[in-house]
Amino acid sequence: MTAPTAPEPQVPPSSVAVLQESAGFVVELEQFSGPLDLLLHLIREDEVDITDLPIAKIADQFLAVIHELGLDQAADYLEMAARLLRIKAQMLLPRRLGDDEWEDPRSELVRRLLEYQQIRELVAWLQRAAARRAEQFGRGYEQPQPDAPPAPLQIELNELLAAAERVITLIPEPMLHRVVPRPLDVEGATERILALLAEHEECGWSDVVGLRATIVEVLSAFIALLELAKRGSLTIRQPEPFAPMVIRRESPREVA
Amino acid sequence: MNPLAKLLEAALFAASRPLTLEELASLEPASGEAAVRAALDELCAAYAGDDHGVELVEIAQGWQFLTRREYAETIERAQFALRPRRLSPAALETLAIVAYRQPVGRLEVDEIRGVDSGAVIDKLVERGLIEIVTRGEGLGRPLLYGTTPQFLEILGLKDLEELPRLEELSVALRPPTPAEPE
Amino acid sequence: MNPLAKLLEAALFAASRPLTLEELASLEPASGEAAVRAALDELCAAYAGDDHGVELVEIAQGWQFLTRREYAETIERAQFALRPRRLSPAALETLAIVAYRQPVGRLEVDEIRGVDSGAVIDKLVERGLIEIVTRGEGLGRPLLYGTTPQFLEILGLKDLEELPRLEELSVALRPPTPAEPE
Repeated sequence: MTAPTAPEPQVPPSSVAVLQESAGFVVELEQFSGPLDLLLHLIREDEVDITDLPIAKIADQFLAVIHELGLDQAADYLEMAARLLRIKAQMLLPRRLGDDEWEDPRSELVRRLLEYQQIRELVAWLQRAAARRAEQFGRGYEQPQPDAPPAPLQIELNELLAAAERVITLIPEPMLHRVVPRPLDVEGATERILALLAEHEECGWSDVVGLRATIVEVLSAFIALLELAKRGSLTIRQPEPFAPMVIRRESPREVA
Repeated sequence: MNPLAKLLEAALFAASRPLTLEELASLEPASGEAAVRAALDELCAAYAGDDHGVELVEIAQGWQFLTRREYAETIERAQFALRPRRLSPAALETLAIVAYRQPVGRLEVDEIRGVDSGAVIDKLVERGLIEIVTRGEGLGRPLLYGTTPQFLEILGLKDLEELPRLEELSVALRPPTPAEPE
Repeated sequence: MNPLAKLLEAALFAASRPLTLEELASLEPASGEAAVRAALDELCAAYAGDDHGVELVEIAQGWQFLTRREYAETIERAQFALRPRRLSPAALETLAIVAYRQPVGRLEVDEIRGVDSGAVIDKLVERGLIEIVTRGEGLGRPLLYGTTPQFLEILGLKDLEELPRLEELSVALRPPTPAEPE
């Protein structure tokens, strides 16, 4: 075999069943089909208005659930978590009275949730249709006679071309293997947080990311926080709804 | 029954999938489509009413003999026939998006579902429920997918027109409006 | 038809094999074998004579609906009984590599796909889509494969020239060239 030997991807040890697919990480989870599904679930459970989303509350619940389910390694869920935190932060920003320019930071998320909810309704419809169809049986499949001519073979040119393209991306050739590194700097953020906590027993979210954080910085810091919390280096809590997050140093414990 | 109707009956009985008008007409090319339509009507009438355990159903842009609903439970209990595999919620979500947005590319499906849908799409293609129908414009000319006749078949639909209109769904896709007090 | 005869009709239609008297009786245990026999007779009579394209036949110690002999040839020619086979993604990928790189050896296919493709290649040869066209130079003089006329026929191409040029694919399938600096 001459299969190219690629360096092992660095997968952080995790309790979740994370399968590495060619396209990225896919979490096999029966309960939720994705972060939007989980969000809708929380919204329904709380019986809150989707168009006037209590973002702080939902964000906290979302974080709690992905922690609990061990989904805090899954990119799709993490990305949503970061998005929620960002919206939450934006909602906290003071806005001038009568500011016509103000755009609700939740609107994009709400639009996506409504769209997704519609898809879920279609799913329910499709399920009903499939169940109804299953009440009728077609002619049972018959084993073809051994001497019967084989079934006609069907190949679409499109299929062949699609296969060619799939294959091209596999060619072990540097030019075609352009790997775009995720510009996250989790290590840097981890160091910053640890340095902060070395000096102060407690700090806030804004101490960690500063005032003009970019999305990448927010994401990096967030992942670093989750990771450190998981290791038991710190605890994150929010004293009351809408209150800023409090990050607190844990008594020095051996890191496993 | 006229001879053509009997031939259609035999062919529809033998097939384990719906046959299109075109396919049925190809059995006896000399007959012509009008004659095939007339024969189908006769056949339909012969199995309609209450006198048979099977009926001729228009489905997936074709025709198929199916057992009557009332016998579903009994036949299933006896396990003489195989039930089709169920689709996972992820697969159904992807199917719904492809059905309504076709032709649609993978990125758009990913975006609406909020998760990477590559593996699910591949599986649906493998099961013959969706297929590549064309290529999109723009960067990389992405592959665009659409539903197949088999998709209609497993849902028991005549054509895509039978899918509910989006306006009929209780949640309409619209810009968020301010919540009204109740 | 009496209700039991209709149930038997549905079950016999849906079953993929002949059903024995015992199996048929198990559908409605309350009826008893005599009633099942009577219902079978009624069903047989309904499809006997010259008025249907199918008939109920006693076969292999059981009962089965079969198309009448006179239609056998016509139906077989149409090949409706079987769904057209599609190639698996793995087979398509291999076929694509052979089509664009022919003559090409197994090792090269393995290398491009990153997996052992021996079994897939054998299957494609078996199906008449690719064939050994020559032997390569070098160690062991490996067998080199190319596509067959049947490959063109199935795709509806006149000749290999009709395959889209590599440049037309979004990323060209071509011999590796040195990476360009960006």
